[in-house]
Parts: sequence; C-alpha cells; structure tokens
Amino acid sequence: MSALLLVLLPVVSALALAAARARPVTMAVLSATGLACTVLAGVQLAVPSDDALLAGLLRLDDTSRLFLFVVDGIFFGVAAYAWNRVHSTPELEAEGQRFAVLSLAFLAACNTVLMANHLLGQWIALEASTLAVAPLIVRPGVAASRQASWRYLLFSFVGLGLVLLGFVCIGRAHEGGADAGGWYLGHLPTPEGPWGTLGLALLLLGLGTKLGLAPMYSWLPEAYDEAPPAVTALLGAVQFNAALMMLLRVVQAWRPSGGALLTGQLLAMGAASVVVSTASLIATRNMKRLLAYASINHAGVIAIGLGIGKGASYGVLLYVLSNAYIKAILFLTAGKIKAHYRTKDTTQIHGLIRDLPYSGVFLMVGTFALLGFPPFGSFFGELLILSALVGSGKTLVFAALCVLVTMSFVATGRTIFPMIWGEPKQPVTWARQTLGSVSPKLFFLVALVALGLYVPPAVEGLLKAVAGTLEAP
Amino acid sequence: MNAERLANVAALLVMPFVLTGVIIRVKALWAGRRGPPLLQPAWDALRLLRKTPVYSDVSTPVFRAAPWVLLLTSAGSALVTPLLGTTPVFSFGFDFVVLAYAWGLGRVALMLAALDTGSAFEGMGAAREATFATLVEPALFLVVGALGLFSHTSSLHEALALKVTGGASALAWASAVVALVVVLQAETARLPVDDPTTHLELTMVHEVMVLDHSGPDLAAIQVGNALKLTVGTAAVATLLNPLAGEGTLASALLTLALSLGVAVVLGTVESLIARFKLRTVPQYLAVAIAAGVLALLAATWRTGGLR
Amino acid sequence: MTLFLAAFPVLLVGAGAAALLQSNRAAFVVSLGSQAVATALVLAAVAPLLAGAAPLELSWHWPPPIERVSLQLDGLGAFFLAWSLPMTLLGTLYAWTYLQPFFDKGRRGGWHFALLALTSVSFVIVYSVQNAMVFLLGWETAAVAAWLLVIYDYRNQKIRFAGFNYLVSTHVGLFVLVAAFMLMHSATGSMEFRDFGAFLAKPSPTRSTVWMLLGVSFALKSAFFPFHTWLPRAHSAAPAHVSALMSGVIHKAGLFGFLRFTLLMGQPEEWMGWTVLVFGALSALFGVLSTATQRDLKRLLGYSSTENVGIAAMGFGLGLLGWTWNAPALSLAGFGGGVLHLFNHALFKCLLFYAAGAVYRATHTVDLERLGGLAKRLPRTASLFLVGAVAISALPPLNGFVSELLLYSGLLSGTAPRPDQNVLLVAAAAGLAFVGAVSALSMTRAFGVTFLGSTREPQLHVGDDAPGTMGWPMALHALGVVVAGVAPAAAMALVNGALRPFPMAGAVLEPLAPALWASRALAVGLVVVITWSWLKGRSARRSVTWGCGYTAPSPRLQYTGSSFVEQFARLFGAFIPALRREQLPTELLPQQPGSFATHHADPVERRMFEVLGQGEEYVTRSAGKVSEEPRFAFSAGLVALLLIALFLFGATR
Amino acid sequence: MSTLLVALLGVMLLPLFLSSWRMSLFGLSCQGLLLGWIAVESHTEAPTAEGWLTLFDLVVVRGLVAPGLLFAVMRARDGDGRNDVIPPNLLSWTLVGTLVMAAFSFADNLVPEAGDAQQLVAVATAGVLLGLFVLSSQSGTFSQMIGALRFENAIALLELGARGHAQPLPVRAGLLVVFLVTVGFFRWYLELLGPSAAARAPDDTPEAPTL
Repeated sequence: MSALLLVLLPVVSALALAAARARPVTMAVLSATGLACTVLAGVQLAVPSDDALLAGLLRLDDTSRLFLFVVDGIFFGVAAYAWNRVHSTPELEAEGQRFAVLSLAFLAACNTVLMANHLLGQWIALEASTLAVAPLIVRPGVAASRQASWRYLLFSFVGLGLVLLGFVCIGRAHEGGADAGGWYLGHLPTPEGPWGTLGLALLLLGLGTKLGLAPMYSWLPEAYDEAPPAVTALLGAVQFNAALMMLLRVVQAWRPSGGALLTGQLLAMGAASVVVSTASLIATRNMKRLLAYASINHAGVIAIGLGIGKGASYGVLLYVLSNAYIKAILFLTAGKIKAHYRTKDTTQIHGLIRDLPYSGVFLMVGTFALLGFPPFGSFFGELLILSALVGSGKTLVFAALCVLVTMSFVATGRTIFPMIWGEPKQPVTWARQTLGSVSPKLFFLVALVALGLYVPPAVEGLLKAVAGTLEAP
Repeated sequence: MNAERLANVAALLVMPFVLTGVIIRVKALWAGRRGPPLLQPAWDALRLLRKTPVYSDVSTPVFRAAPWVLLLTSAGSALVTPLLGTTPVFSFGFDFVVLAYAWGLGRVALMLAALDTGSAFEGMGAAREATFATLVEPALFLVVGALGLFSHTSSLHEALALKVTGGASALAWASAVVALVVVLQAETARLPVDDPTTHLELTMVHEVMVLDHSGPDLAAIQVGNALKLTVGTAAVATLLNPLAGEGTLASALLTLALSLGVAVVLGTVESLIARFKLRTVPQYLAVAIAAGVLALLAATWRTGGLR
Repeated sequence: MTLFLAAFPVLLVGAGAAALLQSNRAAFVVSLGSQAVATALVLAAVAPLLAGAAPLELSWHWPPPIERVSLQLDGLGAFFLAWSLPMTLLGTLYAWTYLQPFFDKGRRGGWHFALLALTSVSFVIVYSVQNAMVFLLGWETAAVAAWLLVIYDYRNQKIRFAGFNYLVSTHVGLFVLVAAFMLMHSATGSMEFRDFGAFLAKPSPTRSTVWMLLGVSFALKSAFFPFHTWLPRAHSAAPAHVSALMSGVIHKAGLFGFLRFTLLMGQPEEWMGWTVLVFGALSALFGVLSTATQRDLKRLLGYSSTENVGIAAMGFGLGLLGWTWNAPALSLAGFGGGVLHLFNHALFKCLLFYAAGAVYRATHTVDLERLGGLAKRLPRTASLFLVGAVAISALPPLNGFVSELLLYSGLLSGTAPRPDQNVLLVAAAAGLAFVGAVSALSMTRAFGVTFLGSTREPQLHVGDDAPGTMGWPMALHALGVVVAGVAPAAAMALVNGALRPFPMAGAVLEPLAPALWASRALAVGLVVVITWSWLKGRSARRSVTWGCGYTAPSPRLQYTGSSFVEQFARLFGAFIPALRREQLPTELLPQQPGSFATHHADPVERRMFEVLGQGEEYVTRSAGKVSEEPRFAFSAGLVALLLIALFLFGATR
Repeated sequence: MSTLLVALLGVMLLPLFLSSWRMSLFGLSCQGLLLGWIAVESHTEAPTAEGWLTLFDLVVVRGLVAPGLLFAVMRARDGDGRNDVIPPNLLSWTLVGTLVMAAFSFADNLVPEAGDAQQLVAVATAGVLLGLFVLSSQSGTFSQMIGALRFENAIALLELGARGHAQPLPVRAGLLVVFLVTVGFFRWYLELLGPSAAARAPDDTPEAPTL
C-alpha cells in the first residue's frame, strides 16, 4: 500500500499547491513531500513488499526499489536547493510556486515510470513526466529557453512516438495468436521474425533519443544549457534515470530472445554518441553545455555497458548511480557559478577555489568524479565496463573507447581546471554560503564516495540482484 | 712476482719523464735543433715544486684540490697497467673499468678547476675536453671489450697480451693498435688533437685549462699528464710485443724498447703534421670508434674468431 | 603483518587531520608525526623480510567490485618500502622550510602536507597489494596526489599546464595498465596477481601483448624515452621536494611493477631481454643528451632521471637475458646492478633536487645562464651538490660507480652462449660508457656553471644558505651516497633482500671485491689530497685570474651553460634541436643592445604537441559544422531508420 | 478498403506540394476522418468500449481538435498564409516520391501476400517516412508541429492494422489523454514562439535570477 503513496502523495500536494496561493510555505511543502517520498522509498528498501497494485499495473521489484530510493533522494536534494534559492532571493517567489507544482507532478510521473509493471503504462507515465517538465525549462524573458523547451518537447514526442511504433510492430509479430498477456512485464510477446526485430530496433532508437544517445541528441545540450539549474538537475538526474528504467525493463525482458540486435544497436548508438560528444566537448566554451556533452558521453558509455551485458552489468549499475549523483552536484554548482559570475563562458571564469570556496570544491570534486578518478564509484564502474568489453572480445571497441574517454578527459580537464585554479579577475563578493544551501550536495558527495570505496552489504545485495536480471542467462 | 712489481714501480717513477723527454728531443731533431736534455721535464717539475702558488681570488678549494686529484688518479691508473709487458702492480677483474672511470674523475676535477677560475678561455678548454672525452670513452671500452672477448679475460694486462692466431685476431689486433694510438693522442693532448706548445689560447684544448695553475699544482698536472702518456704508451707497447705475457726479462726489455719506439713515432707525427681543425677532431676520434667496432666484429668472424 | 597494516590507518588519519588543521605548523607536525610512526611500523615489519623471512600474506573480503583485498609483502616490496617511506619523510621535513615564503603570504599548507602523507599511503598500497583493482586504486592515488602536489603554486599558468600535462600522461598510462589487467582478467577470470602469474607462466601471443602493454604503462610511469615528455615540465614546475620525491621515489613504482610482473611471469623469452636492454639504452642515451643541453637546472635533473631509469632497465634487460641463457652470474649481475642503481639513483637524485631547491630559495631562479659563483655564498649546498654530481656521473669513490661496475661486470663478462650475443653486450657496454662520459659532461656543466666562477648576472641577489631543516635531509642523503659508495655491502644487504624472490641464487658483489677495494683506496687518497690541498692553500697569495692581458673582463665573458655544450650539441643536433632567438644589432654603431638566446627543445614533445594541436583544430572545425538545428538531428534519425530497414531487408532476403 | 487507403495517401501527399498552412491543417483533419472511416470499415464486430474510444480518438481528437487548435492560433497571427511544409524544390519532391516507393517496396517485402493488410502497412510506412522527412527539412515551429502530427497519425494507422489484442481500457484512455495534453502544449508553444523561426532580436534584458 505504501508504494501507492509514492505516487499519490506528490499528486495531492501538487494539486494543493496549485489551488492554494500560500506563497511562503510552498517551497517548504515541496521539500517536505520530497523528504516523505525518500523516506517511503527507504522503507520500501528496508522491508521489501512484493504486492501488485492498481490491477497489476504497478509492481515493486528490486530494480524499481533501488532506482526509487536514488531518484527520490536526488529530487529531495534539488527541492532543498530550490527552497534555499527562493529563501535567499525573494523575487523568485512566483517562479518558485510554478516550479513546485510542476516538479511535484513530474515526481509523481517519474515514480510511476519506476514502478510500472506494464510497458505501455510506463510509456504513458514517461510521456506525462516530459509534459510536466517541458514548461519548467522556459525561463521568463529568455527567448532561447522557450526555443529549447519547444525542441525538448518535439524530440521527446518523436522519440516516444518511435517507441510506440516499436510496440505496435512487436504486437503485430503475433498477428495470429490470441495473446492475452498484452504488455505486462511478466509475459511480454517475444520480438522474433522481421516485425519483431524491426519493432525492437525502433524501440531502441526511440529510447536512445529520449536518453540523449547518438542520432537524435541535439535537444539535450540546448535544454540543459537554457533551463534553470534546478530543472537541469531534474532533467539530468531524474528524467534520465526514468527513461533508463524503461530501457532496463526492455533489456531485462528481451535480452534472451533479441540479444544479438540489442547488443549491436546499443553498442553502435553508444559508440556514436561517445564520438560525437567528445568532439563537441573539445569545441565548446560554454560551461553548462560542457556538462551536457559530458552527460551524453556518460550515456554512451552506459549504452555500451548495457549492450555487452556479460559481466558489465554490475559496473553499469555502479556507473549509473554515481553518474546520477555527479550530475546532480555539477548542475547545481554550475547554476551557482553562473549566477555569481553572470556568464557561462569558461574562459572568463577564474580562481573559483578562492572566490567561491564551497562551489569551487564541489566543482573540483564533481569533475574528479566525472572524469573517473579513483575514490568515486564511476572509476570502478568504468573499469568493469572496460574489462567486460575486453572479456567479450571486442578489443577494437575497447581501444576506441579508451582513446575517446582520454580525449574527453583532456577536453573537460583543460576547460574546467583553469576555472578552479586560475587567477581571479575581479574580486566579486558573494553572500557567505550557509551550510544549509550546501547540505544536499554534501549528501550526494558522501553517497558518491560510498559507492566507490565501501558499498554497504544491504545495497550490495540489491545491486547484485539487479545486475543478475540484466545479464544474459 | 714481487720483483716484477718492484720493476713496475721503478718504471712508473722513471718512464714518464723519459718518454716526454724523448718526444721533445725527437721534435727538436726534426726541427734541426739539439733540443733540451732528456730529463728536462723532471727538472721543470722540481723547479715548479719549489715555487709558491698564486690562486685567483675567484677560485674555491676545488681549484686547489683538482691538480692533486688528477695526479692521484693518473698514478692509480698507472699501477694497474702492464708497464713492462708483464703483470702490473695490481691486476683484478674489470680493472680497466676502474682505470677509465678514474681518468674520468681526474678529467672532471680538471674541468671544474678550469670553470672555477671564471675565465672565458679556461671554460672553452673545459668544453672542448669534455666533448672529446665523450667520443674517446666508448672507443676505449669497445677496444678493450673486444680484446677481452678474444682472450676470455676481464683484466687489462691479459687482454693486451693478445696472441695473434688467425685472420680474425690479426684484424682485431691491428684495429686495436690504431684505436689505442688515437685514444692516447686524445687523452694526453698530443698533436693532431691538441698542440701542447701553442701560445694562442683560442686553439688550445688541454693547455688552456691549466693556464691559471702555478707552482706545485702545475707540476702535479704535468706529472699527471706524463703518467697518462706512460700508461697509454705502455698499453700500445704491450699490444705490439709478441711475447708480452711470459714475464721474462726479454719481454720486459722488448716492451721498454717498444715504448720508446712509440714515443719516437709520436714525436715524428707531431713534427710532420699540423693540428686538425677543431671541427675535424671528432671525425678523427670517430676513426678510433670505427676501429673499436671493427675489432668487436672481428670477434664474430668464422676463422680464428671465438668458438 | 598487523604492524604493517597499522601503518595504513595511521597515515590516513594523519593526512585527514593535516588537511583540516588551520595552522600550517600544526598540520606539518601532524603529517610528519604520522609519517614517522608509519615509517617505523613499516620498517619494523620489513626488516625481517629483507633478512630472509618468509613473505607475509593476508587477505580479507571486501564488497564488490573489489571482492577480495589480498596483501603479500615479499622481499621486493619490502626493499622498495624500506627506502620509499623514509625518503618521503625527509621530503616532508624539507618542505616545511622550502614553503615558508608561501606560508608568509598566507597560503595554507595543510592540504600539501596531507597529500605528502597520502603519497606514502599509495606506496604502502602499490608495494604490497595482490589485487588488480586495489593496485589500480593505489596507482591512481599516487598520480592524483603527485599532480595536486605539483600544482601547489597554482596561481602560475605554466605550473598548472605542467601539472595537467602530467595528469593526462599518467591517465593514458592508467588506461594501458587497465587494458593489460583486463586482458589477464578475461583470460583468468579473477583479479588476483597469483592467477595472473599462472596465466603468464605459459608463453602465448596474448602473454606477449600483455607484456608489451605492461611494459608501455610502466615505461610511461617511470618516464622512459618516448613517454618521458611529462617529466621535465613537471619537475621544473613543482616545488623542489615534490620534484625530488617524484623523480627519486614515486616514479620508481613503474620499475617495481616491471619487476613484480617479471617475477610473476617466471622464465622470460629472449626477445624480451633484448627489448628491455635496447629500450633502456635508448632511454639512457636520449636522457643524457637532453640532460647535457638544458638551461633550467631542475629540468636538467628531470631528464637525468630518464637516463638513470634507462640504465636500471639495461640492468633488468641483462638480468632477463641471463635468466633465459640460465647463466645465474650474468642474471644476478643484471638484476643486482639494476636494483642497486635504482636505489642509488633515489639517493643522489633527491640530494641534487634538494640542493637545486636551496639554490632556488636563495636566488629565486634555476636558469643556468644567470647563476654562477654560488659556492662562495652557499658553501654547504655547493659541496653537497658536488657529492651528488660526482655520484650521478658514476665516478669511482661514490655509489653510482658501484652499480655501473656491476652492470659492466655483466655486460663485459662474455658469458653469452653465442659470440654475436657477446658482441652486442660489449656494444651495450660501450653505449653505457658513452652515457657515463656525457653524464660527466652535463654534471660538470651543471655544477661548474651554477656554483663556480662568478655570478653571470651581477645584480642577482643571492640569499643565505639552506637552514637546518633543509640541510639535514641533504646531509643524510649525501651520507647515504658516500656509505653506499665506500661500503657497498650495506646497500647490498637491502638489494639482496629484493633479489631473494628471484630463482637464481649467488653472491652479487663478491667477484668485484678487488675493484671495490681499489675504489676504497682511491677514496682514502682523495680525502687525504683534498684536506691537504685545502689546508695548504688557505694562506696562499691571491690575485686576478689570468685574462691574457684583457683589461676589462666582465662576468658575462665566462662560458655559459649553452656555450659549454654548444660544440657537443652540434655533434648530436639531430637528437636535440637547438632553437635560437636573436635580435642582432644592425647599424654600424648599434644604439640599443641586441639579444641572443638559445634553447634546446625536446623533439618528442614538440612533435607530440604539434600532432595534438592539429587534431584538436580539426575536431573543433568539424564540430563547428554540425549545427544545433533540429533538422540535422531528424535527418540523422531518418537515415538511421532507413539503415534499420535495409538491415532488415538483408535479414529477411 | 483499398480506395480509402489510396485516398489517405493522396491526403498525405497533396499538402506537401502546396504552400498554404490552411491546406496543411485541412489535410491533417482529412487524415483524421479517413482514419476513423478505415477503423469502422475494418472492424465489423460489435463495437466495444475500446472501439468507441478509438473512434473518438481518431475522428474527434486527430480530425477536429488538433487542427482546430492550431488553426485558431495561425489565423490570429498569420499574414499572407504562406507556409511551406517541405522545401519547395524539385529535389525534395523527388525525395518524397522515392520515400513513398521505398515504403511500398518495404511493405511488400514485410507482408508477403498482397491485399489490404499489405497496402495498409505501405501507407503507414509512407506516413512515418514523410512525417520524419518534414521534420528533417523544416526549422519553422508550425511546420515541425505538422510533421510531428503526421508522424503520430501514421502510427495510429499502423495500430489500426494490428488490432490483434485489446489494450486494457485505462491504458487506451491514458494514451488518448497524453496525446490531447501534448496537442494543447503544441498550441501553447505556437503562440509562444510564432509560426516561423524568424531570428528575433536577442533581448538584451539583464538576465533575471532564475531558480
């Protein structure tokens, strides 16, 4: 029963906030709801109850429990950040109100995606989350953000359309058989024959667009660049993981039957997006766009990891979780830096470590984690993916990936390190950052280091179980 | 054995001055002059010992210690070489490595003293000396390494007492002689590498490094150089001496005669040709390296080579 | 084993505390104290091992992805730990005075001392761990700690670039190492070195690829010839004690890795021995040529690290060859010579870098063209630098000569089975002799131009000599150099501990006893001669240096570093391209002064930057073409769709 | 049945060659109506709740509501009524032709026996390819919306063909609601951005602090 609350609670509070005009308490309600969802997810984690809800449409299994806890945790962090932002700059009151309502609707949709047991139902929830977050990208008075928001909606619409097309094609594969199961996760139609393969291919192409993978990815840098930092964090950490959950369900369900095509297409799209994002990383001079391309890079590596499967699944999960925390930290810090320096051009920003000690340290540590330095989870995740690549005999892809990751390492480091350690140009004084505004990022950091060095046994058991489902039998 | 060692020590004391005197006398004869008495270098050394040295105010204790380090290392190296064709005062495995690196230490000390005076000329001499040394060292190691391969030994005097048995060892022997002569000329600043009697500092190599030394220090340097000359000449003589290894009186006398012969040849060469241009000296030293490589390759030859 | 394990938390706590403490002095004391305790613990655990006790084993479970953390401390790891930790301790002591100018300007040193403790932690991990993942963790921690140490003075852009250059190089090295480990992991299915050893024992093409990958990654960590480009920049940018630790101690982990996997591999193939010998000789030759021609004293010492690492690799190559020809004497001479040279290099390289640090502290420059005559103002630093210079040129009485004598005894012994192999070994010995001669030239130049003569830039203000806390580390290292030279048995006690895990047994130094007695005699002679001449000359008359009658001598007339090496550099111009920047006076009576400067650039680095620059420019141009318009993305999607359809046609037809 | 499909194909192709936005919107509504007719034709069994819902979706939502919403906005702001859906040059026209022929050859490769099913798949594939082609050749907001809606109609057509198994009612209703909200957003964005992507002057208002 408590699982259903995870969806109902945000919806109810969203409606309440929309109706009431109570301004000052809005953000407090938002953060409270976020905290409640995190606690509920934690409870689910501690005492797993395997009941099916809403006539089998929603069901909690290991994967959804893990992702629920992570996603809601990050949402709570972002909500606390927004609350602090509104608290410190009162003129954001109106925008805060709009943000609270829409982000709670977004949370409800994402929680549904994570708990969905019916693929089409999951599709609907994902589409709903897109609709909830699209207007948030618009920043009042900035034309480019409206353009970015429209493109985000357009690409999502086309991407999810392709996914729907894929479902229809896979459905047609059973032209004759009266297949009662429909789209429940337990007994999905197997995609064999020309229709099945076409369907699976279209499905992956559509999900790739939603995740920001290769062919249709150009919406991601624009949306992450133009959206306010809190919304970028929601997009990068929460929406990405929701779309990824759908891909995980597809992989879990159809790895045995459609394995060859699955591996081939995921590897191709992953490799293509790593290539494209590395090229753009080298060329870009805009800080938020750099982080956007870095997240495309990481999405590519995740796709490659999922593609191989054999032995890489644990690494992929480790990589996904640490990636979520890294993006949360970096996008929020990038927002703070942009607000402080009034510019996104990386060549203008210098001496962060002394100008904004907290943000400087967070940017440094976040970049370390982004680039895969040891103490963080991404280091081991990357190693496991690379070892599985070598293990499954794809040494050419391995070599190419090593070169590309090093090139993106050089490009990112070359742009961000001078920002951290440069000679500060104009001494701009900024309100001392209180511990409150920094605590969410601190929490993400602790989680990140824990993922790297010492994963507590309970979480480790869960990770192993989820990795098991992703592996080829 | 002690008699040979004593003879060696006696030779060590006498030979340096005799050989330098012979070379000067031969050059004088070629120039149509009687030339100074044979032991003139000894008298010069004694004269300098009685003088009190004058040191530059720029110099540090390194300047004062360098000449004596040169003398010590040259004397040390002389103890290891077969001056009379037979076993030297001390003989052990890889002794020529100690010899080569001892000479290196002496050379470094001298170069540091030259740089210490802070004069442009001495710096120039040190630079040239260092450059030529980098070409001489590998030649020495190639030659003695090749000879060591032929006689399956690692001590200097057994390597030099090479028995010519076939085409390969003959070729090795000939190229070793050529290489050692060139090394001798480069190390002891004889023509055509460097002219000891020139007055124009810009053309000097070794002499310009010792410009600022005076009194006993200058004597130490000259004796040190004479000792290095003796070591080089004795090495060439032992190599030329067919009955080198027997340790009989005849072989000792033959080595002495051959040493004087080598001194005469050096004096003649100095009288007949002018000093090479500085740019061509490295090519001349390259001849020594080529000869060393030839000796080394001879070791792999089928006939008379190593089994 | 518990003693050894206790060192780990002590260091971590020390590092953590030092990082958080506000006052620099407290942070220094905490870091130094924790390192001292850890060193004592490690030495206590390591001493019996060097004496021949059985290796210590321990392993315990750890959550994935590491699965098991297994430690095994054998003779080899013990040897490296025995001197790495004390030298890092001395480095931290040196750092306190060296960084005072920064502390006076309000800079916080807490992080710096914490990173120094963290470097010791990485030694403890790398030299004892048997699990590939944790080894990589230790490897990368050392790299990141060294990087953050190098960019301590991060305000200067050149220093940040040098640090970043170093970070990228080590990261590339890490990827190559990961490739090798993962190849072995996929072949054996486990992450333990013991299983890797089982796989490496059988010769196979994968083994050769893995060996080459390991060789490249360790070569990059130890800055061998083609991969050395990060070393000189990092050393001229880093504070002196960091350069000393990096080039004396930290980059020895590469050679340790090579020895560790040689042991795991067991019987090597002959081509491996020749590759390492040739690779080492190449690295020594290039390193020494660059050492001879550099203007910056610390860059010069950086290049000489490449040279000495090359010489150590020649020893290892000889050891591998001896192993394949099962000639134990040759193999022991090779490995013994290599390991002893590695230890000697750590001693005299740290000494030289500390002396260079003292020079920088006094004159705020390490450019040879402006220095000169420092011996009068910095007598202690000058004499210690002289000891280091004589040792690094492998001249007789000191420790460099002993290890090179060992190598010569292997190369010139003529015990190879075929004559042509003997000839190649003698040729290698000749190469080593050439390297020794050029190293003598470069060290004479470095010492002579910096400390002797008179100061080339008259208005250069020369401060006072190094105080106690900088003097003591230098003196201790110099003492180590002299003792290892005169009484090599002491150093061999350590090296024998390292050679114990190797299959071949036997005495290493005994056949060279007479030669060592000769060098001891020479040492006694030198002491007598130097003291006698020093006493005699003190009261002697002083006058002006003989200038051939030139009436207006000026310090600028002296031979500078570049002119000293100009003829030599012209001989080897192909290897060290000379760059000239000149602004010659044009008119008959020139009004303003002309200027002339020569630099010797590193050809490998110039080529690398040229290639990288081209690549980046091409990528930026092509990335610029792809516009953000949705049209491009959708057309790409349409193309992808058509490809899928085509692929399907292929499948159904 | 095949005549309806041919008519649908005609309605898809015609607006591409004309340059008025009224014709595009009119084409969209014809597509909706024809889809509804095809749905009625192909399912002769007793109409169930899902059947009525699908018919409502096709005829009312896709046929009337979507074009109507856009029509209101376009009429309010548009001047000369000219809006090209694909670049008006012979190359794009020939591309349209090739895409349609590719769709037909793809269909007869996928569905071997000729007949209504094969023709339906062919027209649906043509719709998908044309929708994507419009999207990949236009940067104006209105044209992109037209492309997206064409793409969606083609999927609905394909879904009609595969009436194999009935979806549970809540899922079908969810799909409909989501499509409606999306069309609503389309209308909002059209007002926000204006029909063509004219390069507006970059507003140099100082950037207000954002969340």
